[in-house]
Amino acid sequence: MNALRDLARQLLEAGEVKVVIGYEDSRRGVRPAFVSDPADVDRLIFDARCVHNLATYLNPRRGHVKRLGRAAVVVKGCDARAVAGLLREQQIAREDFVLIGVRCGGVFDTPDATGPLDAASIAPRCHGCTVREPSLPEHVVGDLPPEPPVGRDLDAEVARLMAMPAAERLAFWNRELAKCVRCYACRQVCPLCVCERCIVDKTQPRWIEPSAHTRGNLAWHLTRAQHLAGRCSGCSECERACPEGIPIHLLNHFLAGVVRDAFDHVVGDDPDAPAPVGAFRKDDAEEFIV
Amino acid sequence: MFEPRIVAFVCNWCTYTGADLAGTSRLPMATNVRIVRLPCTGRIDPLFIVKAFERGADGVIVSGCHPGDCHYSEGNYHARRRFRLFKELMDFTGIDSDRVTFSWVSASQGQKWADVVNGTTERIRALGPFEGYPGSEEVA
Amino acid sequence: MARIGVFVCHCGENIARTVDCAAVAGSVADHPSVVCSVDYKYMCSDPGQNLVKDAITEHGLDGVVVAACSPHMHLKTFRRAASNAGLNAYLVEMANIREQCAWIHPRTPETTVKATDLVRAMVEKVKQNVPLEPIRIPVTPTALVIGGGIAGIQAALDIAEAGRDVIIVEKEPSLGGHMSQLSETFPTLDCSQCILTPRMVDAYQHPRIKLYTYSEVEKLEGYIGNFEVTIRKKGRSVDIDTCTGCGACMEVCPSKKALDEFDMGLRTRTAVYTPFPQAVPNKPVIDREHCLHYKAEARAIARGKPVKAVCQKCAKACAADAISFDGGDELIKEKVGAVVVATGFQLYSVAKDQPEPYLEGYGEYGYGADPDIVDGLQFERLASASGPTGGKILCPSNGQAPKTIVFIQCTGSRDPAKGIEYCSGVCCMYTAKHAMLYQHSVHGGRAVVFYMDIRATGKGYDAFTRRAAEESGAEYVRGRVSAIYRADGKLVVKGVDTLGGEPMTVQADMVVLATAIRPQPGIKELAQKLSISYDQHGFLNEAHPKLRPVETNTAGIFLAGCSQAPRDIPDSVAMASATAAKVLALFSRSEMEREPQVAKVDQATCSGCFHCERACAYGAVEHLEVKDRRGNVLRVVAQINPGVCQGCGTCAANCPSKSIELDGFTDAQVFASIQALSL
Amino acid sequence: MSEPSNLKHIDRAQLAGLVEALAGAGTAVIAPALRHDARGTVGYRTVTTMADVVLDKRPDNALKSFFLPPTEPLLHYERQGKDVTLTPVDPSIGPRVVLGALPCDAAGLPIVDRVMDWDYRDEPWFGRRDATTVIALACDKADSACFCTGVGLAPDGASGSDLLLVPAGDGFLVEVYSDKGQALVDLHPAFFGEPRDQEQAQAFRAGLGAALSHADGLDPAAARAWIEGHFIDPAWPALALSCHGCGACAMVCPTCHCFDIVDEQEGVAKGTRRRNQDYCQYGLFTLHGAGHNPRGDQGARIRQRVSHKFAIYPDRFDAILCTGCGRCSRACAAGIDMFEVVERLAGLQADIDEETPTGGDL
Amino acid sequence: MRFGYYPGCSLHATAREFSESLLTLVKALDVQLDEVEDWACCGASSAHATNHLLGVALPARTLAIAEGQGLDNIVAPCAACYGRLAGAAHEIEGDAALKGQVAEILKRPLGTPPEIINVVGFLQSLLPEIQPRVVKPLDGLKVACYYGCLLLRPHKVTRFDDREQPESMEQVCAAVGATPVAWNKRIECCGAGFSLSRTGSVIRMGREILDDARAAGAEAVVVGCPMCHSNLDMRQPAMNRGQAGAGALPVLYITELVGLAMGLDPKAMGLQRHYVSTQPLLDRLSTAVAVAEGEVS
Repeated sequence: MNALRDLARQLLEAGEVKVVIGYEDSRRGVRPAFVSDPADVDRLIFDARCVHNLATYLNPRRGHVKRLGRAAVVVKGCDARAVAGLLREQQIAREDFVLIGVRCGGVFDTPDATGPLDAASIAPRCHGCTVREPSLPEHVVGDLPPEPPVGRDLDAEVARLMAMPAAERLAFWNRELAKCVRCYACRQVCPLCVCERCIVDKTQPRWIEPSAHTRGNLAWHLTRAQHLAGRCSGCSECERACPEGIPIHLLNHFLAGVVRDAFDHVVGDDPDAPAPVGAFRKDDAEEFIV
Repeated sequence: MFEPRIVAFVCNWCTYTGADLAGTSRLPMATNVRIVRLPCTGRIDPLFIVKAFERGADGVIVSGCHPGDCHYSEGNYHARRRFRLFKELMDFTGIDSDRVTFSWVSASQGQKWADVVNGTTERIRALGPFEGYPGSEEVA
Repeated sequence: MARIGVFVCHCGENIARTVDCAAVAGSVADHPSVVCSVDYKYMCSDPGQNLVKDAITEHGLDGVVVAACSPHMHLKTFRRAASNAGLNAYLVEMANIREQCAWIHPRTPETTVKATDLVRAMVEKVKQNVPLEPIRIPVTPTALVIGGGIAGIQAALDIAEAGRDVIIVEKEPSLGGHMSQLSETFPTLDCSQCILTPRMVDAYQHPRIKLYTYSEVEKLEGYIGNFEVTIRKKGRSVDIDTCTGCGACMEVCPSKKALDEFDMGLRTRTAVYTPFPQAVPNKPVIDREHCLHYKAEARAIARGKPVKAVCQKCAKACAADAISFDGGDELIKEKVGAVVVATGFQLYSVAKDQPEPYLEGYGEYGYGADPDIVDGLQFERLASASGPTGGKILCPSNGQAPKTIVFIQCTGSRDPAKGIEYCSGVCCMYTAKHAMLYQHSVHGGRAVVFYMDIRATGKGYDAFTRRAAEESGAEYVRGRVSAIYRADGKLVVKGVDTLGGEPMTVQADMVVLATAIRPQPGIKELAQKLSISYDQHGFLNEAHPKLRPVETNTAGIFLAGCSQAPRDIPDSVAMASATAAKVLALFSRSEMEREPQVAKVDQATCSGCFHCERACAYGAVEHLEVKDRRGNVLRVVAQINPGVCQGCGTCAANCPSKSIELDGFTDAQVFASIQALSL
Repeated sequence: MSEPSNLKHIDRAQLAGLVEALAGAGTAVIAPALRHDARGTVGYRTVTTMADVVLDKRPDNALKSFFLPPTEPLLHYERQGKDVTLTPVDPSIGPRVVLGALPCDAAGLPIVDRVMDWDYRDEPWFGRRDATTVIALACDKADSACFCTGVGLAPDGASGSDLLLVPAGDGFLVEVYSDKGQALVDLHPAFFGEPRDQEQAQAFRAGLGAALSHADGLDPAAARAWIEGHFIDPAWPALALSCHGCGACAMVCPTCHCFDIVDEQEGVAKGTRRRNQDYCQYGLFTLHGAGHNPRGDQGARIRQRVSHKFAIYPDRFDAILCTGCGRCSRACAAGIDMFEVVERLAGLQADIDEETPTGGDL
Repeated sequence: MRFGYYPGCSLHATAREFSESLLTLVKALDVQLDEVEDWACCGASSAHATNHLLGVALPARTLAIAEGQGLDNIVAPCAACYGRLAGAAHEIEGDAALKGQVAEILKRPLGTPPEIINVVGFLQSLLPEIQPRVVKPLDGLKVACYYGCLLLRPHKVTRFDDREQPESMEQVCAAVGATPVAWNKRIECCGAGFSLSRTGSVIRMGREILDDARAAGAEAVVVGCPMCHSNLDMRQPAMNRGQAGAGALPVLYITELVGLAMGLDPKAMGLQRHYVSTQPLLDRLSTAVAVAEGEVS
């Protein structure tokens, strides 16, 4: 924690950055913090409640954050994947920001969690984590905490769904998507939803109906998932942000599996790694095509 | 007997020409299929398919040049990846992906086009009308 | 509010037999925005077309749908008719109710319903059509020809003769390419130099041909009609204009150890040299690897010592004072409208070290290390009057005429074990030629040819190979050679006669390997500079193997000769002329016209993720910087070059925010069709 | 707080009976219940049996959605030949009863009534309001996000309720606050007994304040004063930094009532005009057709939301557009805490007041 | 150093000297060879010719045992054994289905098979140990290194340095002071497969090999394969018969040659077992050494 604060202080005092985007405690759990004054760096903390993916504040849509000037962002290994995605798609330039990597022992599902980090409370994204030691950031602080407990495995949830008869699966998703009120929290919180004008807001023509009926909701969520296929960094912030508790991230996770199996690609934190989007292999499987 | 509505999105160079060939060869086909001509399967966004279903289609056919034959050399490879994601996603959300036929039909495969049209029509007829949008009008 | 006209064609009985055309026209009549809907027997006939034209003026139509045959058949017809009547051609669409309706369905109500649906859908689409103008791209009527071999020369001459400017870039000091190394040519056995040299001179002296020898393509930018090429002119140290080509420099040059490339290493040359006596231009260059001065200079620089003048005998010997050791490479920019790639070939080598990981040498032939094992081109030099032996075929090892000579075809070619599965095409023919040349040169000598098949498909080719086998008495043995080694001063060639079913051993004095034809070294780098594709062997890919054999997928770049695949001289020349025809067609107008079916980016909503760029097979997507008044870059967005875009629309489908529209097949048009079709 | 016009008692068995009776008679019963979804969330939904009802958890969605749905069709249009036919959707619905509403949700309804009956009377809204009888349940589920007491409401307040239930003995004390409420009681006398165990109800009520102590002394008036004086102030963009600009807060808010009108094409020249809930935190909300956006950044948007609730609406309709339910704070992925925001703004005003002492002639 | 060891049948019978020389050699180098317990026939020549599955399963059994024994490599001096073991390892590694089938047959789990090492590779890897121990440099003894076929083929299995122009035997011989001659029949077939069925052909083929070695001036032929050895040694009298000037050409196992250079006891290495006497060669060497040591003047 001190290493984090010291580094933040140095960066601010040296004028290397104008703001440090990290985490702070509050009466209702941990939340994102924007520290511009070296005197305030002691607000910064990092612990297992720091579930937010702060990479989203590097998203070029965040004009009001951009205006603060050069930022240093605190990222976990998994968050760095999203940063890599933004770099890969030329949305941000590496020299325009600083990354403060934090060694991570797993995070809770919610930022106001209390009690021990256990199988029940740990975020699914931590399952089989390979990036507890971030590699992309130029600074990495903190000691590597012990192995996190094994929690929910989304592969298992996907498998459970796929095991259902199609009709049941359809019912499941209809039930979930019927709750969607189209607040677009899923999109707004997503570090990789970078579109200047989201397709759902295009009116000429209007491919995706903006109304919160199953027609519009299905079109929206199918499209959203496809647009993130091969790009989604797996932070599942979309699901955390959803006020209706829709398991949105299952769709992303499912497609990540498809991309892995069919396109032999896993989203990592190497900005120079080729993306499967807009790419192909001549021998891509096509057993579904007659 | 239930007569399904089927929309076909086909590329201009291979499948559309193949469909023309089927015509000049007078190959009998079900009347259920309506073709939308596009330059290339690469142009086809899965939203075309979604929209067709929203508008009441019971089935969709997507067809283009065989790999390696694309008039634009690579369009169908890109399309193939797009369709893979969409097809898997349909299955995952429980929408019967049997309602969509993905096929490669070359300009010389009039007979294959006829088979695709008739086969798909029979299959969709067996599946019955598409009812993927329960309660679209329901108010909370 | 749109005003659409619908014209339903009976096509005689072709459509009317199964579709109730009147009913179609009738039911579409009250479709929103349809202001006139008629049916007629032959819409494509003059009266039919007039029907359309008149309706356009009478009803002030801003959209026309012709329900008839396939658009592939008559769309152009009706678009022309419309524009004659003053309606933009691209406001016309066709509903295909013949091939895709009338001809495949019986006469039932459903058939007519389907026809009506197809028409409605087209009406809905055409409502979304916008007037388009064909794209006009200015063309720089100058051609760049890469490679000064026979293919390059032929293409250049054809284009220049038609009155267009040509720039030839040749990496060697002289024009001529491999053909200039050949002794005689099949199937006529006329002297290669004799037929080639005049062409070389013509090209050199042609007022419309600019020649860059000892030069290479550094970079190519732009697109069809508007390329800019950067040419690296390698420092030749001999001023080509003042040099008289007297050759005095070569006489005094003390460095004589450089292997002579032109003679395939069968003899050595001086450091200052012209590749061969008939070189064009006949002006020497200094080979800096072997020149004593440049070697000394390199050493000095390496050791950080001052550079001193060493040797320079040639400069002193040069009466014209044409030699200078100061100049280095020079970069020159030229504007061209089209490019012909004629970079030719190299021979596969049987040596142990191979340039590509997938290639393997011939250990069983001792990796060709024996001086008397030569390849086809070396044999050409041995047989050539201008060659190291003055045209006498002699063993390199001892200068004796080979009493027995073995020719082995398909060395490398058609041998997947060595990494090359393709047929090199020319070997059957030149081996037959070699056998004949040998018989002419060494009387009573024995020539054995090991072959897999004889592929002699050209005009007069089969007769030629028969002559070799039947008249000049070469022994043709159908079979492969398993080993070559030297014993008792002879080359022991162990092979099998598959027709006789016997293994056989030949005690030979010389072995000639008809080694496979491979593309030039550096072809892949060049292809990347030109952004054209190549196959796993590096041969450049044509746009279509049958219908567009000399075009590439990059508009304005064409292929001739062995750059595309193994070719013999007649094929290379034919291809070259074909490229010339393509280039001249392109140059025939000061502006190119292209169908305006191209993609456009909405820069207001583009977020610059460049999925479009990744998906574009043509490199048509460019980066555009959006700046504020003060010139600060706000965003970088995509921009599509209409000259390069081919209109497939893959970018549009790949664009997550739907910020790309493909004219002719816009989202609005597709959307409208779907709305009409699915209900 | 207004006094109940009548008192009754209903035990749990009777309550169950009431639900069945209502449902049986074709009255839609809306109550907090398990939504049987993947995450086992609780929300207001239509139920047919007490077994589904969950009274000890706070529903995630806002009761508002049953009066101003996320989406509702207004009319269908179709063009044939030259003429267009419009078919309005009839807003009137059958009778409904909301059972176990949170007092803060119930309280939102009369607040929104004011704007819905302002320049014209919003028929769909009042159609549903009139058809619905609201039975609230005194609330002991307060958490740190809650601050109803801070905006002048109470966990056992009856604003917006026709009947208020307060736990008492084997059931609930039923307080009647409206004719509509009385009518329901009269219609189903079998399920309502004479009031008893009232002292237990009293005790229950007495215990509710503790969980809300943090909201004591919240001064929305001071916040309003500051807002009215600081349209331009660095506090706004600072507040917006972490905001994701989504509509979660508005969607779950019992008082946010903005909507958008869209036409959805459903074939050739036909479609439906719909009213969809909209939300001011999202950039497109005020984006003009010409491309100008008066609320160009998140600071302006968050200022709008807070100002609207605590200054503009009070100014125009004499009511704070907030019931302190805390849903926005719970829903916010960026941890923006509405209670804290109001407290902060009020604090800023307090600082100003200290700097400028009042009284004392010169 | 320790290696796994698979003698195979030849080294217990026709090629005892091969086994003896190898074991003497490793003893001198204190390299330990752990013999695979209960090893079975490699199946050479008969098994794979009759039944492919059997041809794989037989050696696979040995591999499985070795693996169970914790051996991560096996030295298989006999070229045929080497070929079969390496071949089986290659096949089951490349074919999961086959692997399962074989495991089923053997009722043993099959993991990663041990690395199979041929005698030449084995000696090559030991050169750092060998060279310091060379006490009787071979005084440029001209040797013809004869590879035969089994060490080299199939290349994808053996990965021997170069299937057509191998060098490793020459390298080993040169390293211990012999002078490998350049000759042409190094990889020619010796005909062992037909040793009994078409002896005539074998005699002819062997003769051509020996003649070429003599022509190149070889004083001995060096081999790494019992089949080659039995052919060229046992049948040499027949091969030389009626050949003017065809002096007897001793055929040494490469292990014997290296052993001699290290001054190991020829008897211990079984040099007396050869059909073509090795005595003249041994004499020639000892004098050479003597001269070198200046004992005789």
